[in-house]
Amino acid sequence: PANAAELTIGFSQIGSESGWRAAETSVSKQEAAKRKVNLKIADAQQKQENQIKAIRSFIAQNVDAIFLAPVVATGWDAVLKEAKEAKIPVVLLDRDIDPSGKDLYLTAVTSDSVHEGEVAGDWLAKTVGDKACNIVELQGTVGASVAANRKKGFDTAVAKHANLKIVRSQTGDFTRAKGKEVMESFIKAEGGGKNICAVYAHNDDMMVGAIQAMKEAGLKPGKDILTVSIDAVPDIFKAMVAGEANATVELTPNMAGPAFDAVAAFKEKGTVPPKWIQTESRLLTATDNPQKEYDSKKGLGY
Amino acid sequence: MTALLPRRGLAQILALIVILAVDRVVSPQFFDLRLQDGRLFGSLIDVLDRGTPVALLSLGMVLVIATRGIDLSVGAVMAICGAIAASLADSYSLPVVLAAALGAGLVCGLWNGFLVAVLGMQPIVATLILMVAGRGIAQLITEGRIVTFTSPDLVWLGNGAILGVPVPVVIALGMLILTGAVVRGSALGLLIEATGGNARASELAGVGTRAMILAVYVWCGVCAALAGVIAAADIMGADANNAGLWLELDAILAVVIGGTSLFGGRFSLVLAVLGALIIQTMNTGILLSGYPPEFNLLVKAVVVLAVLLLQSPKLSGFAGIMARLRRANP
Amino acid sequence: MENSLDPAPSLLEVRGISKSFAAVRALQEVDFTLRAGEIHALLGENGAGKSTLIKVITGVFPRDAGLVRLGGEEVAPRSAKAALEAGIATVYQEVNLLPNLSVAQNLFLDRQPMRFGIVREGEMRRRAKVLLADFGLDIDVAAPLGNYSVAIQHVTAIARAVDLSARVLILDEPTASLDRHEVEILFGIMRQLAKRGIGIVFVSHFLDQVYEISDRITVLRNGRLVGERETASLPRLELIRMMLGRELAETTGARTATSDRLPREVCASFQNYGKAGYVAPFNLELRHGEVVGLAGLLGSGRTETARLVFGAERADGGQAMVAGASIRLQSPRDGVRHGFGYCPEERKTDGIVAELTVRENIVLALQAKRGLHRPLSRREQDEIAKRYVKMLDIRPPDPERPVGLLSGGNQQKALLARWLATSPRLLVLDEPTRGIDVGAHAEIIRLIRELCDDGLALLVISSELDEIVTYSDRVIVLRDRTHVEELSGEAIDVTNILGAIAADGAAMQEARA
Amino acid sequence: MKGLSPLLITAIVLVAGFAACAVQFPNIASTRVIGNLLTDNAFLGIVATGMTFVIISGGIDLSVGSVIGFTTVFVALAIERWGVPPLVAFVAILVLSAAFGAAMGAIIHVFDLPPFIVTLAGMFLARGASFLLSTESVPVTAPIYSTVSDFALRMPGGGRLSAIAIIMLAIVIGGALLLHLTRFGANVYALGGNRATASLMGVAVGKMTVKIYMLSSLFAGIAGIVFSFYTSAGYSLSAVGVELDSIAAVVIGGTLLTGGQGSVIGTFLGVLIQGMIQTYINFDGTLSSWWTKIATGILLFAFIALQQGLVALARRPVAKRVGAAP
Ligand SMILES: Nc1ncnc2c1ncn2[C@@H]1O[C@H](COP(=O)(O)OP(=O)(O)OP(=O)(O)O)[C@@H](O)[C@H]1O
Ligand SMILES: Nc1ncnc2c1ncn2[C@@H]1O[C@H](COP(=O)(O)OP(=O)(O)OP(=O)(O)O)[C@@H](O)[C@H]1O
Ligand SMILES: [Mg+2]
Ligand SMILES: [Mg+2]
Repeated sequence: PANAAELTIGFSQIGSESGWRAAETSVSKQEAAKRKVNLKIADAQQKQENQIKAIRSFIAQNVDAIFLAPVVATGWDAVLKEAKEAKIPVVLLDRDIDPSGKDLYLTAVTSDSVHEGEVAGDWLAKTVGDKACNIVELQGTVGASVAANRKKGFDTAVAKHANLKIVRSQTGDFTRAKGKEVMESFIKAEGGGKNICAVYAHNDDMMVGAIQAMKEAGLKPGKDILTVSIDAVPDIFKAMVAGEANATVELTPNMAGPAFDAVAAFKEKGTVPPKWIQTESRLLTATDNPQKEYDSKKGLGY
Repeated sequence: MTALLPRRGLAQILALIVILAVDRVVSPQFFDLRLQDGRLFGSLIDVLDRGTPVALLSLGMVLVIATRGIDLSVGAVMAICGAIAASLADSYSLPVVLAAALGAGLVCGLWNGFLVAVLGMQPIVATLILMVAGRGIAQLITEGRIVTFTSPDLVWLGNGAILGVPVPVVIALGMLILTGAVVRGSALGLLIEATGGNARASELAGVGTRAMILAVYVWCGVCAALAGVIAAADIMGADANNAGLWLELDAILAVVIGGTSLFGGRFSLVLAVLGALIIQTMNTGILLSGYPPEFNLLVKAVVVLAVLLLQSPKLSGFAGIMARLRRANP
Repeated sequence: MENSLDPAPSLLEVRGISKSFAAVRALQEVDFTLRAGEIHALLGENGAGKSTLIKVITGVFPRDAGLVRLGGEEVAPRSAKAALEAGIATVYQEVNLLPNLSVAQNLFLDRQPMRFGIVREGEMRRRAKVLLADFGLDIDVAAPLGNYSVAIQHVTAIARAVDLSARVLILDEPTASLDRHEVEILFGIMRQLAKRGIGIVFVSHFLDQVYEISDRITVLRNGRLVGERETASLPRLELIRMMLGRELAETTGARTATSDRLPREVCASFQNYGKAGYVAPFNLELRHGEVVGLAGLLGSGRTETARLVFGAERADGGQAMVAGASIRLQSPRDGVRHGFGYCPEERKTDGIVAELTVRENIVLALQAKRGLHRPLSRREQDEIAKRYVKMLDIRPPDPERPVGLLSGGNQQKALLARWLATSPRLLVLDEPTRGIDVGAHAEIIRLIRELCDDGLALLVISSELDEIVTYSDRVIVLRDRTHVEELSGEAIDVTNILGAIAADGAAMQEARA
Repeated sequence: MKGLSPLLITAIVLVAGFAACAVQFPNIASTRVIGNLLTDNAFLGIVATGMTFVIISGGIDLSVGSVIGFTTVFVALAIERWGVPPLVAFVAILVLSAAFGAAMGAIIHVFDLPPFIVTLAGMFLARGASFLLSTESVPVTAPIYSTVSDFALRMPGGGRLSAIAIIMLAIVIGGALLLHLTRFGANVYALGGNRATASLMGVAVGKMTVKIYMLSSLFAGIAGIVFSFYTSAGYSLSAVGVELDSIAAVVIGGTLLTGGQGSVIGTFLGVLIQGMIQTYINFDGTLSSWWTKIATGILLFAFIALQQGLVALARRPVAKRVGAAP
């Protein structure tokens, strides 16, 4: 039985498509260092096939546990079965996988991205009250499950209020540049932005781009147009401090910490953790001391 | 100017007009223009502004393709140079920042040119190497985060305006004129076309084909660097993960829509830029249309095919279509 | 079949064919009749429309008007493949087959011997060997065709067409790059085929060959039919008049006038110059106002010598000197810098840039020599182009036409113009008259002399010994990649040259025996 | 003296690379890793085989990645949602993808358009179509899937030669036979040598073009099915960028992008070289996202440079054949 100090854990990370992802990687390393875990990170460059390859090579190296931040919900059965045969526990980080494989992993440390969308929607509904409000939505990458879930959660929340209406929805690919470009077109298409009451973005990066677009169009983001987005990256707090952003829903980059603990407990004492360790989806607004949030997040590698 | 825009521009201009007309249909305000904070504001300006990076890329790409090459690394080079500019922006003056970024682009171009011209690698794999590694280098510079800056000079480069026209558009126009002047004002254009048309024969005629190839990759690198700086200036930050992602394909597409053959030879700078505008006009139209994003790629595919069919040598534009129709029912 | 009583039924009938390329009317209402079992020469100047007529017949180009009958039945093939299936086999003028495929694959492309859907490689090679043996070739048929000389490629193309056992065989300038011996073999085979009732169309600019082999002659000029005659009853001068539409100035006769001029200054000299495995080291002096001819069999190293002299290939020993000073000669650029020029023998791959215009092709070398920073203005370019188009009578006389659309002979002239425009001190011409019509042939020979009289040094390769004898002041004979003999003055005649070449042939025959 | 053939050199480079990796990570030298290499790159090997035909014929096919993506989604939906029996779904998608390739080939030939761009449009179209089918990933639970993914020949040393690896090997071998031993294959080379000449020599260029792109798309369809076995799911974003990977594999394998030269076996070696690079990086496991990319680039460069250097060296003594002049 391995001693926690000698644990070698393989982490199949998706890639580094966003600041949040970079932060997750660097926080994982910090957490591993804290616990003296030998963490091997394989970067999949956004490809599931690379993740499967990485897991296979972890199995071949006989690691003590495997962390997997799955790029997509399906398609893990075969490779997880192999891990199981090799008696290597697998912990899912950050996203869940499809139900057919529940017995194939030890636990999942994730947030609920549908819930994140709901939190965002509820905040907007509460803030607007019963004024009519036209919402434009900046979606994540088409096909990405987070994007679909964050849309679903938000839609559910908004559907409960007749005065809220999503008038335009287009993908901004989770990036600042596309967020800005798409917002520019939304503004043009909605009477110079006069018809828009709020923007919902599936991540903060797109929102930062959208804020720039609004400012360049002579609009006042945060006042003329409300903003709500997800992730809680440092730059969105900067915007909040400047009064240009209203709300964000936090997605913690520290998924690995709880996972290490669960693995350590499992290896040492045989404690089987719950199937789902849900991380909190905190709502953060201008009233939650954004400056402090900014300072605390700045050094995390976003 | 005839040297820049040969007779064959007709199909492209027609395509642009048709797409503009469609845009007007999906978005009635498409042609509206107003002045906003000393800057023109409207969808047409968006097309020009957003089209700038690809237009700049296509300026370099068209020369590379004219020599029978291809440069897949331009997107990655954009990311590298944007990252460099963003990291230096708040501590150095604009000229230094620009020199560093463009210098990096030049080095990238030299590397590509070295692999192709000196080592004789096939352009597509030679530049694939930098396409893969280059984005890594950019991320190394930014450590995977979005490096933001506040330097007003650099921000102006992305968001400022000269006489109401966005600065990037002015830069792209300037680069077009500069490239045109260099290429057509010297013998470069002829020698590049000869190299692309028949490298062996050109070599035997005393043309320094290696030097030509090296030169076009370098220029392509510099153009990509400029595009990268502008893309970074636009969002006031360098996003090494996404800047220029897949833009190499758009740039190649622009060049081909501009009528330059992927087998090298004859090229046209103006038409390549026009190709970039056609692509952006289509993209902006898609965004304005309000269709769900699942349709974006389908629309793009159909438009691209239609534009290409317009200029198919077999149809030779509208003239060909008309001639065929006439022949079909006399 | 109809006409079964006619001793020589018409096999292929072409009536009223017209074909235009945009503004160029390449063919206008051309008639042409080929009888079974005859060898019919199709003649005309460069650009007269011979190749176009052939391509229209075989459906490579769609025709604008007219009809084609084969054995009395109307045919309208829409591609070379369809023509083949209809029974017309063709060796096109510019085809060098596919250099990337093996010789055997080239011979049997699309008709390989098969078993169970699989190509019988061994059987194919065996048959290829047999087929080429008929042409006196004994080569490795598994090697890529591109490894071999133009001549061998041409023989392969002919062998392929002959073996297709079609009713009509069309050969567009098959002999342009063959030497005497191979031509004789080809003629033997053509006669055999004709005897079997196959109709053969033969295009050539060598009138001797035409008189030797053909039964009848059809002449085209500017895309129109001039006439059809029995070869036996058509005097040579009359034929030339039909082709050119005018008399031809007398061109034959060796150079005599120049031989008594002042001793000539050395232009460039090469000592012990050579490259291992390429050409044995040689000494060569080229003088202003002098033509040096290079003679030898195919593969004897003439082209290699030319490339070394120009700088297209790097020597691994010896030194090159210009005006008494040793020079660096590592690349074509170096050659061009020192005032050398080189017209390569494979004009399509090594010469023209097909897509560029005649003007651009003509100014290319001059521009490369001047460098980037001193571009020729458009006006200068136009002037140069116009001057040479006129001087060399390039047709059509439109400098803005892509050179690839010109007929072969005119492409050759454009190449020559490219080098003349650089006002070179030394010009190396590798087979400058290949594929050139009688008129232009005479002109080019006249030009070579003129250039020479203007003080240019010339190194000329030609497989036509008559031609070499006509203009050379000295002739160097090569054998097995070695310079074996130098003839000058009175010694230059066909017999002597043949003797020098044959020394080897005799030796080889002995070795074989 | 005959120099080493480029193919042999590529193989030597591969083995040398493998040995070098094994020295650093002894675990690599196991049948398990080799089995994984074949399984993980099965779909790549299949598309790259099809791509080899296209590239040798002087074309290029950028649509293959999207076709794989579309295939996975289509198959998953057909089996799971529309209740189509798996085998019927497979046949349907193969017919569909072959037709798609044929259409691209026809457009390329009839309108004389550059393949790069036509297939780029095809890439957009296939990816867009898969978005329309489903943006979510669809798990496949049909029993055939678990049967296939469980099936494996055990190799000595614990390695598994999986069903999809076997499919890939079969396709590579089949592709090699088709390319090198049939008339079709010879015509592919002819087209790549020179289209116009091939046409004059009687090759039906149009039909060939259609067939070649059809073959490539068909193989992409098969790769898509294999991919769906591999992941037991259909996902619209799967196999993004695979076109470039497969082009790289083909080119590393010694095929000229200008057409006319190359081999399927070379491509297979190219696929393995790429897989090696990945395995090495995975084994190292200390590389950040960016260093992963940089290292991939450097290794790619090293392999190609080494291979080209060796090929150039092997060609050095240019003893040109002096034939028997008649
Ligand atoms: N594809 C083409 N497009 C445009 N013009 C063409 C084309 N092919 C030939 N021509 C033109 O048609 C005319 C006839 O050319 P053709 O090749 O038939 O001449 P030819 O008699 O075979 O000459 P040569 O003896 O030099 O081979 C020329 O003026 C040529 O420029
Ligand atoms: N009869 C032959 N059999 C085999 N190979 C030959 C033969 N003739 C020439 N070759 C090969 O073809 C290539 C090209 O020949 P090369 O150009 O040197 O000939 P050349 O002396 O210049 O004659 P020409 O220019 O008249 O063709 C050489 O590599 C030579 O080995
Ligand atoms: Mg001809
Ligand atoms: Mg020669």
